Amino acid sequence: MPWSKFDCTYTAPTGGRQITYCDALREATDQAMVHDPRVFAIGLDADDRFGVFGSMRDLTHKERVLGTPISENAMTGVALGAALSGLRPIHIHLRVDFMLTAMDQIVNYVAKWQDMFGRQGKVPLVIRAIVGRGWGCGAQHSQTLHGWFAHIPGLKVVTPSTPYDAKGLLLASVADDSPVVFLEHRWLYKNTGAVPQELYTLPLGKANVLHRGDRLTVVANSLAAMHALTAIEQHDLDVELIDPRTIKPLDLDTITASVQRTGRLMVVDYDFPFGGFGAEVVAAVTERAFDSLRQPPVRLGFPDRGMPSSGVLERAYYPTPDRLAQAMTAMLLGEVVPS
Amino acid sequence: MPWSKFDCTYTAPTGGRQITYCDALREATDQAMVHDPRVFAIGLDADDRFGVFGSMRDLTHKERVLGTPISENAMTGVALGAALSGLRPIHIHLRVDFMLTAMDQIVNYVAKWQDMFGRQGKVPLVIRAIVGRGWGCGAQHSQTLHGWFAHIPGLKVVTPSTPYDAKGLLLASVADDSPVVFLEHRWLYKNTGAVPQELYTLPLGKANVLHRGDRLTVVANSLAAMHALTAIEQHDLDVELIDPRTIKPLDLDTITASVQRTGRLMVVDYDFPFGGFGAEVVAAVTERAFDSLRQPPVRLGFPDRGMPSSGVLERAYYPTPDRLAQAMTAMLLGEVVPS
Amino acid sequence: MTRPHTINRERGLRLLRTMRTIRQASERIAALYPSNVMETPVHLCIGQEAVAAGVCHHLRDEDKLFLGHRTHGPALAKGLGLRPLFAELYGRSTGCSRGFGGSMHLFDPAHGLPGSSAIVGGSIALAVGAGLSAQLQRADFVGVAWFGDAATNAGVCYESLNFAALRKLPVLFVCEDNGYSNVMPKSAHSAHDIESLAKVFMPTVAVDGTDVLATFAAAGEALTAIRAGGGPRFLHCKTKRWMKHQGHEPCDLGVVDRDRDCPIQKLETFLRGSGLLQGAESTQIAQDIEREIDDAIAFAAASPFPTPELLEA
Amino acid sequence: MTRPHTINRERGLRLLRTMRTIRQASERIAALYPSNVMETPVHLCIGQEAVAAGVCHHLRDEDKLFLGHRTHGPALAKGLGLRPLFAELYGRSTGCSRGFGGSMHLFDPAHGLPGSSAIVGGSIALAVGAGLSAQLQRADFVGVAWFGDAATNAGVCYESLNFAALRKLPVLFVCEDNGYSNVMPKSAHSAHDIESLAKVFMPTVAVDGTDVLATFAAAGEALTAIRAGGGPRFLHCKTKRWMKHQGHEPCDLGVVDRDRDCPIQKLETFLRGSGLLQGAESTQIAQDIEREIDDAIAFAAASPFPTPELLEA
Ligand SMILES: Cc1ncc(C[n+]2csc(CCOP(=O)(O)OP(=O)(O)O)c2C)c(N)n1
Ligand SMILES: Cc1ncc(C[n+]2csc(CCOP(=O)(O)OP(=O)(O)O)c2C)c(N)n1
Ligand SMILES: [Mg+2]
Ligand SMILES: [Mg+2]
Repeated sequence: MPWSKFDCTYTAPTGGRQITYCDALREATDQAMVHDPRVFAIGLDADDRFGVFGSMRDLTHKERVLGTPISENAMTGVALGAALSGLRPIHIHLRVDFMLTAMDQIVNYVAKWQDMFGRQGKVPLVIRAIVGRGWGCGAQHSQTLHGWFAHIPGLKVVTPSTPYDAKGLLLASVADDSPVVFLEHRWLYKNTGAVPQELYTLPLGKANVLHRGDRLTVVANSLAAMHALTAIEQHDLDVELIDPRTIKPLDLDTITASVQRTGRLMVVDYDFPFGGFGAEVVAAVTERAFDSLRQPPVRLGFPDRGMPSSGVLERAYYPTPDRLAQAMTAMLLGEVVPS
Repeated sequence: MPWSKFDCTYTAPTGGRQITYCDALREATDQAMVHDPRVFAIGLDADDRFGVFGSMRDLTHKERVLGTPISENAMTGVALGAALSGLRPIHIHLRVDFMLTAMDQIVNYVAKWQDMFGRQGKVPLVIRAIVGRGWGCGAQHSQTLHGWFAHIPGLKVVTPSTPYDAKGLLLASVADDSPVVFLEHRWLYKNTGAVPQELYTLPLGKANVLHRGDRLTVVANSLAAMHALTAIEQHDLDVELIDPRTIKPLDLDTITASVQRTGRLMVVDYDFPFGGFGAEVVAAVTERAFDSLRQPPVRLGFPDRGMPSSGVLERAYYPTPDRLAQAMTAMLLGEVVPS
Repeated sequence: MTRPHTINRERGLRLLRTMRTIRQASERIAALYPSNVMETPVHLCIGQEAVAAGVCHHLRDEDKLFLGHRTHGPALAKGLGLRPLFAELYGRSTGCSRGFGGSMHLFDPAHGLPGSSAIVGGSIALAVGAGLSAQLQRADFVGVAWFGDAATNAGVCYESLNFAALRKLPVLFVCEDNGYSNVMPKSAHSAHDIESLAKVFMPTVAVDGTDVLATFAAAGEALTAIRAGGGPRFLHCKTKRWMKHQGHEPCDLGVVDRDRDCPIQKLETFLRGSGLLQGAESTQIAQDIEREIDDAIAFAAASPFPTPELLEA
Repeated sequence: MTRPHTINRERGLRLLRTMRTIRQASERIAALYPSNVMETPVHLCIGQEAVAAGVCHHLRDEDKLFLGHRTHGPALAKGLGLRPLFAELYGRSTGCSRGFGGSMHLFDPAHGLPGSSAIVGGSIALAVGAGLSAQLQRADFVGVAWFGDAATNAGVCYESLNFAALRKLPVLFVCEDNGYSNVMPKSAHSAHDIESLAKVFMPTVAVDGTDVLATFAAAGEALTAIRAGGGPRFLHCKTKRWMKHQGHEPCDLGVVDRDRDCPIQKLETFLRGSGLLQGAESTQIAQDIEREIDDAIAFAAASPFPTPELLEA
């Protein structure tokens, strides 16, 4: 089952078959399972009629999709044990918040297993989870946490923003011999885009430039990348938009080169603001491209508190394309950036 | 039980009674329990003859020290439930790594409880844990994670570096009406320093300037602060050393003001390098004091991988005062800083 | 376990009133839900009213009840008002959680509701902590853990049972077993039998959770034992969920017979048979409750929304 | 359960040899430990050898054994060599984990040791995952979970028992019950009886874990059932820990009687009584093992240290 033959570096096609982000995930899962009998999926409600918001429905190999009890911690260990015993599991969580019950397994076991034994073994394990705001779901069902997982050595963290990326990166994650945390924003599921039919993998650790521009580099992933793109296009801003696609490994080369050209950096991180991905990008770019920066970098994200439930509070809590556009415009004008 | 009357802002005494960091923690715990009958301690092996490396031995109110089974997740919930029912628990972990089994409770419950209900209630809960390297303990018994906890809204994160701070900050944490994660480095336990006998609390969110200097601002907490101090003193460096004492709230005012004067920033963060505390300080200071920075900020910490066990590998993995001194010297000379 | 029920009129009517309140409030929520006035996921308790009413009638304001995601029934039975409930569902600042919680996160400490949680299982431990607090303070309140059948799969449930039993804490574990975790039947999520498992740790009683007099009696005995210092007790209530796991639609799993399984009908039949309920009393109660619900909804709809400044850290 | 033991000479001597290897290697570690040649915390298995030997003699290289912090005994019994073990304790690049693991993290996939973990309880789930892998691949290997009495308090243990039982996975749960979690006795950490608890999920057998013939017999039966597709089995082995929880010093909890409780002496007495062991054979075995240990230590001491470049991310 040589996975490497599917490696592909071409950029997203602009024409051709258009499918949803959800269908791209489904197709990737299906193709992975068909191509490699070692691939199986496991997760609470992964096998039910809702099929993880549709991303698991009608798979060719249903017999390799297993439901589980509400036992996310042990189930992560089960997935790890299976990965150490010849299989390539995809462990699925309907919400990233439920993964918190499994942090011992994720941080102490999954992430450490290779380092702990001198990197002698493989741990081909993908953990998929849906992230981000729902609809009045409150503090326990709305988290994102990509930067938090990336803090832990031994975990790759992937956050696709487009259908094309969703498919290619999920297949690359399954093909990878180390653990990958694969985070899908619920609000991207219905987005459509061109996606090749055949099996292909995109490199983990390679950013995607979503928009070319000269005066400001905006780094944004997942839903934030799509919002930033909307903001830039609607206001026709001279902004370079970089979607790192994988939070870890992080493609600092692409980001730094862009900042060296534009002289300005903004990170849009739909997550808690302290530390995390946004801080890492600002810190790493400042360390590397200090002399190119013309003004202080800016981070945009959530307030430093748990998510509220009421609609009015949600609308104040979460950034929108409009608010991103305002911030970019202010930054380009050298004004104080509204956060 | 008015705790506020013990608030104290004086800086550490230079003379007077010298006790260890461990004894300072013990004294704080004892005084908290004597002063306020609502305070109790609970933890795996908290009640055994080793008394959490001595920090729990010979307490006046032994009857308020409870051992637990290896059930850290539920025990965190138990502590939270007790905090919501009239008590002020101190939940203790012999190692921060064991807290990972309790992340659902810590992140989804403890941290969110106040935000989730519109900040109507109090959650007076302290979670103490010993952090940092042991001795050949490997990847699962050596983590630090202060920046990781600080990423989560709703948690205060305290990391005392001196006996004086250990006592005053532990008492302040117990006095606080919101959850505090209190992290003690094992290697600081035997350090001695002047500690007043009486009950006093130090403000959470106020940094301590450990060394005055004009040419470089070094931010370092916990063991890193002590190592940085050794480096500065041994090499007589013109460096301002700021120990934030609390990672969250973070005293950016003090740090920024110092960088505005020195023009240079180095963060020594004995933790994983991606995101976290080091990244936050570099990012936040760059955002606030961009024009004052004369050269790129520098971060020093661990390699981005799990801790090894073998002594030779440990000695390469962990920074030392010597390595810090070299890095500071190089930075002051404008050279490339060895990481 | 099938002793003949005995109950006085006042108790009988209180139980009926509570169950009807839960039922009618839930049905109103279901009716309003498609209009999106409530921007929050709801897990309704229709069909399960007997557990809430039967258990909570023994609880005092000081007793601390920790709920999961399926909150409305037990919260109302414990004393939460209809106004603060509806205002919370409407996302208003007058809601019991000031609009920050939504359906899954209800807060009313004055009535012994220190909060509820939408992560399955974890709140069981909080109830044990309340019991520990009572024990350490020599206070006589009780911690009550409220959870579904599938929560018994979460490790935190076992850890909690063990600790409560080890320290003989005043804790009542209430398992509201509707046989499902969303659409997954119990046979797919539990290899164990819940009663046998709980019995490894503490005295356990199983009751018909659609029979309010049975749950009332069993909860009464359990709480008497707990308050007498007898340590924790486990109440396993088999019941039926009439609605889908979440939202306003009826359950389509085909396991509910609304005549056979209705806890309200069961109680009314019993009360009428015993001469404790007469003529149009039941209709009168229903109408009173409708008016209270009308009032609560009017209150909610007229209440101000919370302001974004409240989001400041 | 007390059937008369039957065993042939070859098996008897193999069991003896394994137990002696564990004992002597452990004693050598204890003797060398104060000199700090091994910079790693050690949890010795002296007194518990019968469990390792009895169970592991039924295991094949393909069977996957997941260990906790108390590794040396079962790892040696499963096939880990003395050289890679000692080299790992010495922190050398020739160690089974290349110096990255230390005593608590041993790795030898060729002998069915995919790794061990020092966070109590979690590795139980990994063994269940190995069992799942066998089931999905229709392979006939078995997952073996190895853990102490106190690990039964961790939620992950119950979650693992439930899932293994639900899917009837080929998993053997081995609880090496030495009655203690560090210095905390079982009565302080477990309200439940381990056997009763396990029985809620699967067939469970209790054996005297200081009697290697008893553990050998029970493990044999359990594994035969598992390999025949009978689903998981639980083996509860009561044993004694002769040393302190960690380090080289004898246990000071006063619960061990080294004559009465010695698994090696027990087996030797039986073998001599049955005429299966004669004269100086035992001394000869001990001497052979000493030489192997000498060799392993010489190997370890002469091996290079790992180089820091290996730390690169
Ligand atoms: C740890 C965790 N995993 C998954 C979920 C998603 N979830 C919410 S409710 C639920 C079903 C719970 O079933 P049960 O405990 O029987 O309660 P019921 O809904 O039947 O009242 C699930 C799986 C969750 N909230 N928390
Ligand atoms: C989750 C977790 N909590 C605490 C510890 C610290 N610890 C290491 S071994 C141990 C005792 C384990 O007892 P048991 O499971 O009976 O195994 P034994 O040591 O007796 O073989 C404890 C508490 C840990 N490693 N992991
Ligand atoms: Mg249910
Ligand atoms: Mg033990």
